[in-house]
Formats: sequence, structure tokens, C-alpha cells
Amino acid sequence: MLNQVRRSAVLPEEKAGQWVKSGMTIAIGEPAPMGLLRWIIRNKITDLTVIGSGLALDYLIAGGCVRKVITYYAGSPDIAVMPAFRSEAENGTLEVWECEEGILTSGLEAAGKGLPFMPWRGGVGTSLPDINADLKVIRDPIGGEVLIAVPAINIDITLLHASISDSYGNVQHCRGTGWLDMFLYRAADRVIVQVEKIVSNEEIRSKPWETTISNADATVLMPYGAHPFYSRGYYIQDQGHIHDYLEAITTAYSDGNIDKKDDYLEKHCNQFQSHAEYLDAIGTGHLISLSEY
Amino acid sequence: MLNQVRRSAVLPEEKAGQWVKSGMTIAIGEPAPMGLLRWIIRNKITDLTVIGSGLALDYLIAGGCVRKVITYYAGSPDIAVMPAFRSEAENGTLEVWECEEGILTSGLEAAGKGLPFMPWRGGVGTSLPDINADLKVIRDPIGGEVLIAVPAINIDITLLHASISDSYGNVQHCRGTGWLDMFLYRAADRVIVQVEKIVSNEEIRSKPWETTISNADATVLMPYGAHPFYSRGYYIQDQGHIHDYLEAITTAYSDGNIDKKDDYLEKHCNQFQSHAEYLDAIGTGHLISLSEY
Amino acid sequence: MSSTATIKELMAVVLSRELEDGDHLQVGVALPVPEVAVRLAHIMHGPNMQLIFLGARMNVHHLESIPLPAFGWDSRSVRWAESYSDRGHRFDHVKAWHKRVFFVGGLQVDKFGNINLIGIGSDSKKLKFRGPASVGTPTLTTHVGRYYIVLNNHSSRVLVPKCDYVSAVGWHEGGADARKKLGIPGGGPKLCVTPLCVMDFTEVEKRMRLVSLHPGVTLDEVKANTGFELEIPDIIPITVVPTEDELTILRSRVDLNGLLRFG
Amino acid sequence: MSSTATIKELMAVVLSRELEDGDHLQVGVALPVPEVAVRLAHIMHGPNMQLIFLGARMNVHHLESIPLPAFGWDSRSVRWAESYSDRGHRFDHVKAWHKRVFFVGGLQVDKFGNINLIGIGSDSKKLKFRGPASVGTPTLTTHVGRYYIVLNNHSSRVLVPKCDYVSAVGWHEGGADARKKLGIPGGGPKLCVTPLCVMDFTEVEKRMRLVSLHPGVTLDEVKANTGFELEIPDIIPITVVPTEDELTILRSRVDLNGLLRFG
Repeated sequence: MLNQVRRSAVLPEEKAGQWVKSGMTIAIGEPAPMGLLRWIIRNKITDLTVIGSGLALDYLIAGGCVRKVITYYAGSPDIAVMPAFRSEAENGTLEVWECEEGILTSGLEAAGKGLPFMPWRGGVGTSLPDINADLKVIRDPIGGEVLIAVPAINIDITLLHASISDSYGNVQHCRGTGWLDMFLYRAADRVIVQVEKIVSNEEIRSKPWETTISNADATVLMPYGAHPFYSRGYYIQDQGHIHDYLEAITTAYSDGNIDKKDDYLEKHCNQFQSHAEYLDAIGTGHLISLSEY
Repeated sequence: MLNQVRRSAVLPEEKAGQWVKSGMTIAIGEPAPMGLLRWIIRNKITDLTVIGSGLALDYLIAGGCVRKVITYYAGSPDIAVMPAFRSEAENGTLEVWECEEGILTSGLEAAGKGLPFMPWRGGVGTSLPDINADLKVIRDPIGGEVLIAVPAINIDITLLHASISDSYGNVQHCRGTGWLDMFLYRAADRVIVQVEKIVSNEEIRSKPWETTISNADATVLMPYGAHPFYSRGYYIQDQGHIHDYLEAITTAYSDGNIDKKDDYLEKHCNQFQSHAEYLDAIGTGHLISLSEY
Repeated sequence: MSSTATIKELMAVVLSRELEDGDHLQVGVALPVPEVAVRLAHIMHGPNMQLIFLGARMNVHHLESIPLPAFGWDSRSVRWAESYSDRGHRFDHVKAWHKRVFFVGGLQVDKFGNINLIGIGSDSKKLKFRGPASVGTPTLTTHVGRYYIVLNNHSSRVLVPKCDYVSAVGWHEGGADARKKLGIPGGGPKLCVTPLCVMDFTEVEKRMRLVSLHPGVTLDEVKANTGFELEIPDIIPITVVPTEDELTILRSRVDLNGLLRFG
Repeated sequence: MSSTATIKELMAVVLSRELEDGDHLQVGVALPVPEVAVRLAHIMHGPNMQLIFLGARMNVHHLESIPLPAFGWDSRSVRWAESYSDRGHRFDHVKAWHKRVFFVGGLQVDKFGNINLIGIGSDSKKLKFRGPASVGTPTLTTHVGRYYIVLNNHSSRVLVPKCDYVSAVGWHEGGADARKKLGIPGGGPKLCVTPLCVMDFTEVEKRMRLVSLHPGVTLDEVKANTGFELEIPDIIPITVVPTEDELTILRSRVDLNGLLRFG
């Protein structure tokens, strides 16, 4: 009866963050795992291929971490097209693997299921197979219908934000996961989940039907870790912070005065040594004001 | 502002039962929707193609309702092979669409996703494509790997048992669904869910993350409706009742004395006019003794 | 409250009248006109409608008001939904999408109702204008029972003879069998609603056709701002303006902050 | 408690020693020997094992005893699991199955470890003996890191030269690259454990080979009851019997009702 201790999956941010190496393919869930993303930017990880969408994706692009994006949507309710994404894509400095939601989930499902491809109908007749050479128009082997063969999209590390986990990598999302989170988890070799709170194993086992991920490779305790985004059941989006980002980054790129981008990143990300320092700068009063109710 | 009333999805068993017509393809979830299955047997629906497994499937076969089965498992912890299934399959009076769990879910997923097929690896190298001509061995169009193309498995009506629903077809399963239930639901044109209890819409909306089916075509109030099987959070299996079934049906088929089967069905199913009458015959005391705790 | 409806309010009312009780209405983010339209229809005549926002399914017909969320990603707005089942299984139940109705915008829309969200420019690797990408529109427009194209601008830069790229196929290169030939089962685009007019698609060719002009808009104005030749019927009605009831409910029970009135 | 282990207890102990901390152990219904084995291993040396029963994932290492369920479909037995996520997504995370260990029985098993759960007879439409069907064995044995064949009977009717039908591919027609050639990624069958002996597969040909004889069993007995020529090593050890500790824990903390002792 050796080795009688169950291993903990809880890691400090720098330990978990170090798993992410330049050149990897990573994925970002929803709500966005901003604490981990700030770690990546601060630590100058580069040449990433990133599966993500919206502002969290843009933040990583602005941070200089991204070579290629796999995305279905780089807009938001606040802006038609994200500024860093738009500018770098138009310059040709950012590669875009053009897809859409159903094609993306099909490729992720193929990876999770250990298949080389999945067929999908959405996208037939569109420009997607013309723009993206990895999407192959096929005839189905049974009735001869035209479909798209989507290759497996494999991920090195998926980064998620969730409500709670126990010490052993059992994760539960308050009010369900983001729509893509589970696809991203299943397509990845490893998953790191930042959580609002770490709870007892008994709390997890009192409602196993709510466990969304039962084998997270690491969980990182990061209360308010999704800021400036929401975390279901905890806090709402910080619209002011988001508008500041959009204005700063849009201005930086359109002025051709890219230093303004570095100023923004220094002020809101790079100057901090840890997530806790970031929260100190945001301030407790402001964080409380974002409480979801 | 006409038609200002939201429609109820709650139906009495005979109304919902009448949707099932001889010759249809139906599916049975887990726990087994025994109340509805007893209605089908009692009303002499025949020539069904049934997607199911284990004893509930066998009950329908014994009841004379089934022409063809789509099954991955016709055994149980209590008997290696179900008696009616075994006998009728060996006689050639029952057609078997030979498959396995992953192939079945692939075909059901294809139906739910509106695709003519899904590829699957499990089964490559086995006898399944030899026995089942609908399974086609293909080369994947991207890397040339050998896979099985599973055709979409479309269902006319899926029958499920769940814990609760509101009046509007919003269904929640206590402690999650049976493993195949959601696949069967999504592959079907219509779904009928028998439930232990009908609750207020507010109760459903207090935990929408537990809603498993949001558009059941009908829900039928059938407390103890899974008897002699379990219903998670309500009651455990009635092992005595199940052993009686296995003994009676095994004997009937092996004696070549098929009348014994009719005696069993008359006593346990056909003599009753309703699910309530069935429960009366089981007896309140016995039902209470099955409470899960 | 008896003031005239704004153009956006008019557009929302036009759409709301199109929606039928029992429809499953999916609206993405950043489409305020359909967001108002589905809520208005739900109150007015849709007790069996299902509203699908942020992956949640809601029926809130019992509520006195169904206000817009405070902002696009407001997680509170779907707290009391009936189901979140659309999230992890968004595309697993396409089989039931014949009941679903969807709304799309576009950087470009052509005369057959194909839309482009990818971008403008001849080199797809270096677009002159990089769009936000196709979201879920290719899959949704492939399968839903019907959908509506809703534009914030009616200009010849948007309504073009041919899209630079196609995100979502409408009637492809035309013809009532265009979608069938491609193997695309859904019902296709039904209307295109803009700040100037309402348009539909001809029965045989499936080319875009004027249905009605909004009050005060001239035919010449529409023609001048449309980049392709629009099918023009002999009689051109004026778009029926919101009733007193519709406008009152829209403003007092849906668009409480006047997003379509002042925005 | 110091009495001799029964054959089934011995089989369970042999399997339990094979299991490594961190393994994800999936056991189907109606396989009491592996059901006991995984629980015993979990207690003995597996604090990081995951037990997968009835679509639930459990780690119950903190419990003093991990008894067998009262009957196969006992819904109570997984109430306090850590996750039910294997249910609606049973095959969506095959990517992680290299950690998973599985156990199979069979109506027939051939010398390359292929197994048959379909039936016996030449006409698949009218089998002489209709089996229970393949359950999930084709998919599971295709992908899991390794699996074990566990038989209740060691007879030449079960251990046959060639299966009438193959439900799950072991080493197909032989050879270390047999699975690779088929495109089947999993690690394949590791052992075949029967009431007479333990067998594995040769390195090059992947033919079944005797590893050890259970106490009291002769080589001739095994040969006489095996329907194909078994690879026989020069030295044949006796299967190491359960230690005092193993047997005590098995009986007092797992198999409380003596299913393997009296059953």
C-alpha cells in the first residue's frame, strides 16, 4: 500500500502558464480565461495558433502572441470587427483559418473522437472551401450528397474559465459551460481551467451531474479571473474597461502609432507580476460593483 | 393579440400512445419507458423497428410488437442473452441490425445533424460490416484511413422516461439522462417523455442547466412508470419482478409452450386498462418498498 | 407615445409581423432590430414562440415586459431561461431546425440573397476590408426553416451584383431549385429588410424584388442605392406603419431605453 | 480469513496487480471478476485511479470499503460519483482513452485475442446460438490503452482457432503490426485470464502464450481445454496466489457478500 495520496491538480498560475510554449496551438473558452491570457502576454509567448473569438482573441493578437487564428467570429456587440485582428489580417501579418461555427465544431469533434475528419453540410456552396484549402468538398459514400470534409482540429492546450473545481481537476460550471468549451476541451491534449473558487471534493460529489470536466490537467485559482469579461453567477462584464481597450487599440492601429498599444498593454497587463497584482490595480470597490445580480 | 395561451404538451397515455403506429421505427431510452411500452403491447401495435437494449426491448419482442431490432446489447446482468430476443433471432423471425454502441451513436448523430452518414473507427476489422450491409467500409477523404461510414438512423418516435417536466414539454432528468437518451431524442421526428412528476414552469426555470429536452412533443404523467426498472432518485429496480419475467419467458420459449408467454403478458400487462390499474395490481406497499435511498 | 415610429422601429415591426406563433427565433448578438422584433412578436401574438439568445431557450410570454439586455454579453439576460441545451449541442439537433427562424446581416448582399461576412478585396489572404468572419451563418442558413436579411444600410456598397465572398448561400446563382441542386435543405431567405424598403425574392428566378417602400422613400432613391437591378412590381405599396398598439408595446415593454428610437 | 482464495478471487487479484495508479478503469455489467479487481486495486495502490461504471466516473479511494452494488443496474451505486459526463458524450473524448483500461468476455476467443459476442453459426441471419451483441467492445477495444480478456470458462468451445464472428479485434490475423495495419490505434489485449491460467501474447506473432498456471492446474489440462495451439514457454510458473493482505481486503472491503467466494 504505497503511494496512498491522491494527487492535486491545483497549480499556481506561473506553473500552469509555463505549459504554454511559443508555437503551440491553444484554444480559449468562454467566459475568456483572461488571467491565463495575461500571463501569456506578459511572458511573451509568441507564434501561437489560437482558436478563439471576439475580444479575448484580439487581446492576444494585440499582445503579439499570435501567428494564426482559427475563428468563426472576430466581432462583438461593441464593434463590427476587432481592431488588432482586422489590422493584422489586412496587413497579412496574421493568418486566418477561415471557418464558421459548425465547421469548427465538426473539426473539434473529429479530434475528440479520434477521427481524421467529420462531414458537415453548412458551408456547401459558400466560399469557405475556396478560401480554406483544408476544407475538402466530398460526395458522401452512401447517397452521393455534396458535403464538406472537415479535418480534425487538434489542440495542444485548451484554456478555460469556470466557476469551481475540487483539488483533483473535477470542474463544474455555474449555469453551464460556454457553448464551445467542451468541444475545445475534448480536442485538446491538455486543459488548464482557471476557477473562481476551489471547493471540497464532497461538494463536487453532491452534484456529479454538474461536473463538466472530470480530468482537468490543472486548475488555477483565479477569482475575478475573467475580468473584464463576465463569469456566470459571479460578475458581469466591465463595459468601461472593454470600451477603453477598443478605443486604445483601434487608435494605436489606425494612427500607425503602435507605441500606444504597448502603453495600453504595459498599463493593463505587463506591469503586473501576478493576477493578484492585477486585481489590486482594478480595485476591490470596482470589482464589487460588477457583482452579478 | 389573439391566441394568447401557451399550449400544454401534457397528454394522457392513450392520446400519446396512439401516435405510435404499426410499422414505425421507435426508440426506447433508459430508464425504460415501461408505462408506454405496456400501452403499445396492450394495444397490439406490431411490425415495429425498435432501437433499444436489454429487458425492455425483450418485453416488446415477447409482446409480439417487433419485426426488427437495432441493438448493441440484448443481455443484462441477470441473463447472458434475453430470452425472446434470442429465440426469435435464432428462428429467423426477428431481424437484427447488428451494431455496437459507437456505431449506433454515430448513426443517431448523423440523423440529428441532418447528415447522410458519419464516419466511425470502432468496428474496423470486425465482422460488423460483413453482417450489416448498411455499414460501408470507406477511406477517409483526407488521409486515406480506413473507417466505417454509418448511415443516418432516423427515428419516427422516441419514448423516454424522465423525472420531471413542466406543462410545456421542458424535461429534466434527475441525475442526468440515460447514456443514449439524448442521441435518441435528437434523431427522432417526435419524442414522448413519460415523467414521474409534472412541475411548475418556474421550477424548470430555476435551473435551466438541468433541462435535457426543451421541446418534448408530449409528456405523460406516469409515476412509477419505469417499473420494474429503476428511476433515478425515485425507486430502484424490482429484481423479483424481473426474475419472474425472465423465468416465465425463458420457459415459454424453451418449452415450445408459447401460451405461457401470453399468460404472463395477460397477467402483467394486457388485463389493465391504464397505467394506474397496473400500479394498483403491483400494490402501494410494494412500490414504497422500492424507494431509492 | 403617438409619435411616428423611427425607421428602425418600423423595420422591427415589419419583422415582428412575419413571425408565427410556434417559431423558434434565434437572434445573434449585434442585431438590435431583430432583437426587438422577436420580443415584440412574442408579446403580440407568440405565446408558443421560443426565443434563442446566447445559447439559451426562453419563453417569457408570461412577463409583462421583455426588455433588451443592458449590453450584448449580459449573462443575466438568460438566467431564467427554460434551457441551455443549445450550448454544448448547438449543431446536434439540426433535424428540428425546420421550426427555427434566423436573422442575418452582411457586409455585402447580392441579388440572390447570398451574403458576405468574410471581407472585401480580391486577395483572401490580404483583404482590403477584413470582416468579422461568418459566425454560424453558413450552417444556420443551410438548415433553418426560413431567415431574414436585415441591413442597417441600404447602399450600393452593400447591395452588390456579386459578393466578393459568400458566407451564407441564399439562392446561389438563382432559380427556385438552386438550394435543392446544392443539397441545402433549409427554406432560404424570405425577406430583405433595409432602412429604405422591404424586399423578397421572385418565385421562379429568386431574384430580389421590391415589396414595399417605407413612408417617404421614393423608388428612385431605392434604385440609386441598390447595386443591382431590382425586380420592381407594377404596384408598389407603402410599408404598413406600426399600429398604435405595436408602437406602444415596442416602446413600453421591449425597447425601454429607446435603442431603436434614439440609437 | 486465512483460507485459500477461490479461483475467481485469484483471477480478480491477478487483474488487480496489473492495474496502475492513474488508470481509468471501465467495467461493463455482468463482469464480477473485473468489478472486484478494480475496486481492490483502487484500495491497494490506486489513489489516482478512476472507476467508470454505468457512465459515471468515481474516485472513492477515501472510503473504508468499496462494496459491489446490490445488483447490476443499481442506480444508487453511482449516486456519489464525481461525474456523469461519460453518459451523453460516451464517445466524444476518445482522445483521452489512452489512459483507459477495459475488460471483455466473449462467446469465443481466438489465438490472436479476437473475440465474438455476436453468436455461433454459419448463417448470421439465423444463428445457432444468438449472442447478446457486441455492446461497446468494438469501439472500446479499438481505442483504449490496453484491455484484458476475462473468461468464466476455459474450454475449447470458447478458446477456438477462429471466431465465427469478430466483435472486437485483438491482434487480427497476428503480428505486432496487425492493429497498425488496420488503422486501430489502441494498445490491444494484454492478458487473457481464465479459471485455469494466465495468458499473454507473444511479442512478434502476437499469438496467445501461457504465462502461469493457477495452483493445482496442469499443463495438459490447459492444452486439452484450449481449441488452438497455445505458445508454451520453457518455464511455467504457478500464478502467484493472493497475499493475506489482498485476500483480507478483497473479502472485507470489496466483495462483502462473497460473490467471488461462493458464487
